[in-house]
Amino acid sequence: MVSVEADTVRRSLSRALRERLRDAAGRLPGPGAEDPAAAAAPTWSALVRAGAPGLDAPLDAGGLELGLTASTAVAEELGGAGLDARYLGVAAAIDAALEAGPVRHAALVERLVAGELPVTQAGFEGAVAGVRAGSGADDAVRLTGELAVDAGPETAVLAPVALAGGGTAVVLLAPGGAAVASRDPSGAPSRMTFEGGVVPGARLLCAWPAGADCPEGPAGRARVRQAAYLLGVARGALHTGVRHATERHQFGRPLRDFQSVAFRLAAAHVEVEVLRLAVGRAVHLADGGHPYGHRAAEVLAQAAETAAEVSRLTMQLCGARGLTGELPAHRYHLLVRREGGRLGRPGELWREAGRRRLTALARRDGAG
Amino acid sequence: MVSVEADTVRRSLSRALRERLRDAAGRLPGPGAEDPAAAAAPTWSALVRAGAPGLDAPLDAGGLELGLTASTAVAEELGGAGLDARYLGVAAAIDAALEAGPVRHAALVERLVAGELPVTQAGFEGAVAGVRAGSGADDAVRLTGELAVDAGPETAVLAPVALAGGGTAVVLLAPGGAAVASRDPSGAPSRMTFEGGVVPGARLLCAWPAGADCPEGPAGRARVRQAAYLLGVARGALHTGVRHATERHQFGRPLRDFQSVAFRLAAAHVEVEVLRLAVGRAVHLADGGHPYGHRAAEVLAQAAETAAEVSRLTMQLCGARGLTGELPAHRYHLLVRREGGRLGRPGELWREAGRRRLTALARRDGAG
Amino acid sequence: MYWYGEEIRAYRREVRALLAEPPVRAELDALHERPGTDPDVRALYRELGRRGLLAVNWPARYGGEGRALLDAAVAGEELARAGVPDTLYVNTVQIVGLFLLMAGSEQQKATHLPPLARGERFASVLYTEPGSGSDLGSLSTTAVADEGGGWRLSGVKAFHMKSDLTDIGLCAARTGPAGGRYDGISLFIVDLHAPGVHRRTIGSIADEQFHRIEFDEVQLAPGDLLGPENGGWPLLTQALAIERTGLDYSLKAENWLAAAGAALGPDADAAVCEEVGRYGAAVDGSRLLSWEVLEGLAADRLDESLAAAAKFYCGELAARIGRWAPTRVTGPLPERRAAVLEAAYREAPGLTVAAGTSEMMLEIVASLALDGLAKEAAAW
Amino acid sequence: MYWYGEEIRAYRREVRALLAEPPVRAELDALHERPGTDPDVRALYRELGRRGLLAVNWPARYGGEGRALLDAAVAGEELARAGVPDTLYVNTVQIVGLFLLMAGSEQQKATHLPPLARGERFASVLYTEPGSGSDLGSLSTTAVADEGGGWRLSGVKAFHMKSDLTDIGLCAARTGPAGGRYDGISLFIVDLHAPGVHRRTIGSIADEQFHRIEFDEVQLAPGDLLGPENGGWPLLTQALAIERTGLDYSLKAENWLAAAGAALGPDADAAVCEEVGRYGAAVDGSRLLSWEVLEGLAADRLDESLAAAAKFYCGELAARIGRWAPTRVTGPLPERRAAVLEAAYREAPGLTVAAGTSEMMLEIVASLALDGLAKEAAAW
Repeated sequence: MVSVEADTVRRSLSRALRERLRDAAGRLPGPGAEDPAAAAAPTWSALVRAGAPGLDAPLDAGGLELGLTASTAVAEELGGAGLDARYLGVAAAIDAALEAGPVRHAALVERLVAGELPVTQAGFEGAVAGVRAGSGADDAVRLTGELAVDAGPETAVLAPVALAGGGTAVVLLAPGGAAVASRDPSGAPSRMTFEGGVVPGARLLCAWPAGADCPEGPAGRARVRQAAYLLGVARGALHTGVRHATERHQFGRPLRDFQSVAFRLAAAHVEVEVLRLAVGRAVHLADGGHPYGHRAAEVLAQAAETAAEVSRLTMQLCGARGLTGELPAHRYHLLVRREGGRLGRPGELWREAGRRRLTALARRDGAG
Repeated sequence: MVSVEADTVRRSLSRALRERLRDAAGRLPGPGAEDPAAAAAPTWSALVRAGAPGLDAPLDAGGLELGLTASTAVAEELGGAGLDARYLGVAAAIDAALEAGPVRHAALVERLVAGELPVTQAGFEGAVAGVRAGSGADDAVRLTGELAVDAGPETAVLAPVALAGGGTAVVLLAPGGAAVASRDPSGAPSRMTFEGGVVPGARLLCAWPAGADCPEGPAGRARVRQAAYLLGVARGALHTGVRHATERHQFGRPLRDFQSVAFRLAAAHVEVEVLRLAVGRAVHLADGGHPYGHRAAEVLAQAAETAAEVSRLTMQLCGARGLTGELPAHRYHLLVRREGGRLGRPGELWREAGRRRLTALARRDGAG
Repeated sequence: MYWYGEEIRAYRREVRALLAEPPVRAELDALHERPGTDPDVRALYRELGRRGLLAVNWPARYGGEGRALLDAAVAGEELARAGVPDTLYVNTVQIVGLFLLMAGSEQQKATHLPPLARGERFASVLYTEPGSGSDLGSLSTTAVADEGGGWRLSGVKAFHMKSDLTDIGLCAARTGPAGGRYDGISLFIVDLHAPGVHRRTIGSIADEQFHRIEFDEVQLAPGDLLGPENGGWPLLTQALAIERTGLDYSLKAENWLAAAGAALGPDADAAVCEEVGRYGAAVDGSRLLSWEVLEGLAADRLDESLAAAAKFYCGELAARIGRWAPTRVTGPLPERRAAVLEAAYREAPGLTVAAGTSEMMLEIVASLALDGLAKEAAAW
Repeated sequence: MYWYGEEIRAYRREVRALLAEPPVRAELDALHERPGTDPDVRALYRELGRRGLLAVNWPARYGGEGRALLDAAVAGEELARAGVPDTLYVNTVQIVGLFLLMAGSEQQKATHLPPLARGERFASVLYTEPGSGSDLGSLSTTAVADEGGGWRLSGVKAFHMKSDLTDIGLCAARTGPAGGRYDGISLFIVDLHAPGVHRRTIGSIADEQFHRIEFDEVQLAPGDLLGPENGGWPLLTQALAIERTGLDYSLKAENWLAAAGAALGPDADAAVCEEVGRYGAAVDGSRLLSWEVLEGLAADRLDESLAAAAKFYCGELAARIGRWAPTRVTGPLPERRAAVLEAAYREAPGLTVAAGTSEMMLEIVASLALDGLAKEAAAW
């Protein structure tokens, strides 16, 4: 795709999505009544109606081939509205399924592009896969281990599995498959337990660089999308905070007129702007065919930390009401928990990026 | 010593020292003209006149045996006035010399208690000693390696050396000894280079737990004293900041009336209070014969970080003038650099303390 | 204070033994089988009350044990460590109870304290309103004097926890002319079972839900007034300060750090050790600060700045640890531990808001402590 | 902006080649043999001026190269990376030069710009006074009109660097009635070699010393007035904003991180890698922000809020890295590298104060950007 168009694509997509997602956001239940699956349904159908699942898929897979430019715009709007991130699982599953070429998983890709299969990503938060794959009958795979999953049984799960022969692959578990699921009433992710259940070998989509050194490909692209989503979360939280601080009065003045509030909001705004520029650059590099693995690691770590920091400020400004349905602040707080570390903790991502940078600096220093 | 007396001892000592040290502080040269050796001289003679070097030494070594209660009071006052920390080297050297019993280094201890030998501590900032000791003729020791030292040639140097047989010992290098010294004009510590120079074996004072697990003994006591010194630095910086923010007006109001300034000073005050309590507890435990190694690691790390944070705030409030002789702020800034990591970086100290705590928590968890 | 004497250590052992008795254990176990909920803990409290674990420092004539305030703090620490949910304890015993002791009439003390001490009745603190959080000077609930020497109370109080099942409320209301912000405020002890009291739950992401209480012309008797009429503000300031030992926050921080630490284990990587080291020292430091406040209260010194400092430090710390702990532990955890850590994350934002926002606390510290520091600095 | 086009890459190669020429190298090497000092770099600048590296974007008729503003930024980046001390460059070219281009009369431009472009004369920014730092509305230097249509300038300006050897100063002074804070201020170009100009050094812990300049009835000609009489304040605001691309701070941050990173090496432990990762992304992010500002300036858009954001972010970052770098590297270092890192530590505190304190920058961002955000939020 041509770079000068990117801004236009993003802008029109964002505008088009915003209205549909506003409806979905309006239908979110308040705290206490949250069933993630039911809450996510309106979001998902809005996205399907907008054709979102295919935006970033290749033309010959039925997609529009608009690249990360398009899928990060969708991700950012979802995060900004405080909505469910299953879209990112679908985009990652399409990337992973296409790694083996256009033919092997063609039927699956078709279903994903058509929006028939919402996908959640699980098990990517640590450097080591928690589920192990042994061989079953024929080319089937026998899974053992546990996975924390925060979606209901109607959602497919994209997860890394450690292969018996070494290395890690990513597997797509269809709903109602090989796992014994238990839903945790406390709001913690449910646990999926694999006790030797068997899945077809075709569900192994591609190799996955666990504990990797700034990967590109499906893993790198998933990082950039997650970063865009968290940029949206940060922006949404900031909007909520600024709006509340403008409307709420204390001691006869709007909250925003207190210097400590104004300064913290201003600093948060600057952080969000820097993140916006950094995500934009990563997208630009990836879609332009340039190296971007280093940037993908960086922007995901930066986005997770910025989203956490901004949402913390917003929760503080919104006070007790931020915990309740009166204000949307709590949504961002909960998304920071759920999505901030989904593809790896910021600390580990920074290490990857930092080691890469130190290697480059040493090379430059040695060169003169 | 009896614990109820501790507060009294501290208070009278602090009072007695404060006036003498104020004189010494008044004689400090401004920025640009700093010769550490010359600047430290009035401080050292004030301390000697007050009998400070012997306060924390045993009675039979000619000291007053007032414990860390006394030496940390001295350390805190020195830090508070922004004065040189060579006193802490002397106290550490006395501790180290007495580890082998009262006899072996009696003459050296006598000189130290009499205040004839200012000592700087060097080479303790990393987990590995930079100087290696091989054997020379008789029981002499042959040193090789490098050491960064921030004192002139009139000062003895207490430093760790890696022993050929494994382990680390601490050595006291008399002025003008085995090293080739080079003074760095940039203000960075000078370098002492050992090219196989020989020191008497008697200069090896005692074993030293390099990269240790919350040591007590001379290393643990040195940590508590350093923490008290940095508590003083934090307090001195806070005083400077509050005073400046009270006197300086901007836009027609004292700086302190701006909410962002007031809040940051208040938060700094709370941090300093918590540090004060923590240092007090460590001193109390050590002087009472209770385990304190864990606390020694913690308070040193905490003190270094608090001093850095508070001095940062004070420099910011004092503006350009804080860099100049017009305000004492710069002294604390420079001491944070020089003394904050002298006995180890906060990060590594926190790791020591954290590992200790995790072990205790696992034990408790297993037990119940 | 760095050192618990033998007497205190002995009392701590005694408390632990009482908490280990089967009826108490049974109630605690039942609680922990329902993670992620907001359970009714009154039965547990009755067991605690029966064992003298609630009103440790109250005089025996009011149902207490007549022990020192520091013993009460020790009991509070042990309750928290045993996993007793603390909201009812803090509100009923530490705030309303202590405040009644300090400012109540003989009649009020004799009536209200014994059932609170026995864990048979419970109390709420009713200051905040939908429109006035930190800025209590803007409260709008009114108590209008009637001919009988009593008042009629009308208005809405909101954002309290457990006030769906408490029996009395310490309530601030306007009794004077509408003009002044701080004049004309009075404090009352209100019977929450009286006609005209309507309660409703406000859903919260935290396990403990919020509630709102609407007063619709609720009749108050002359004896329900606490302290002087129209002179409630100084009393309220005092009442707010005794909320602020920070101890309950410090205990939360300790519990969450312990839960995370046990899950992480002693072989955790260097980065985890560093974080645990830093948080651990801060937790212990927060305890030192809380005990400074308590020692002051025990000696009848109410240091408002120190109390605000303790609330600020302990609240910020607990919130930080609450956010950190669940994200630090990766992979599936035992269910009960996961529930504790996830609940901590959802509870965290409220900790720097309740009992005085962090901003209010800094305001108090700045206005009370900086002058002294400036003088100290000048004297140096 | 994420991507330098081939044209810019070619210009960058050209700049690097010019900086590698022996006369430039010789001057740079001589500088680095005197670490820890505040050397006279005018000879180096003359070499740079001769090669067209100073006034890259100025029109040829004023001695410039007539290139784009972004080319000038590229040249600035390369000068910094080559180790050229930047104070004279920033003050002379980026601030006073650019401001003269924007607001000077034809006569003023023709007189002053060519020697600045050649590195033969140098300029200082003279706003701050001993009693007025951030609060420029309180400045007290006066310029009293005389009969000849000129003024007599009296007062003290302080806390500038390199103003011991500059030739002209952009000076703010009161020309109107003493009443208003912002009215009655005018800007002048002052000849610093004129009679009545007295300069003195103020010792600083940073390598670069501060200076103060006292004006004792210094005679100003009518042509020394820049912009309208008594109408200097809006111009001053503009002049302040063009100081604030943040680029010079971003470059310092980059240099110091590179020096520390090279000393730490690629086998550094995990904690170091984490810190370098975080700082590295922030440095690159600060550059993106600076370039946003520059692109605006290149398109004649002066976005005051964005400029303040860039100064804030870049200044804070450089200060943080300056404090971090020398303490992170342990053990003896090569002398020149140690000198760079120690100097960074001593320079750090000034970076969040000079060219507008961080507090002032946040004030500007808050007052200009939050309204827009609130509207955006409401529209969502």
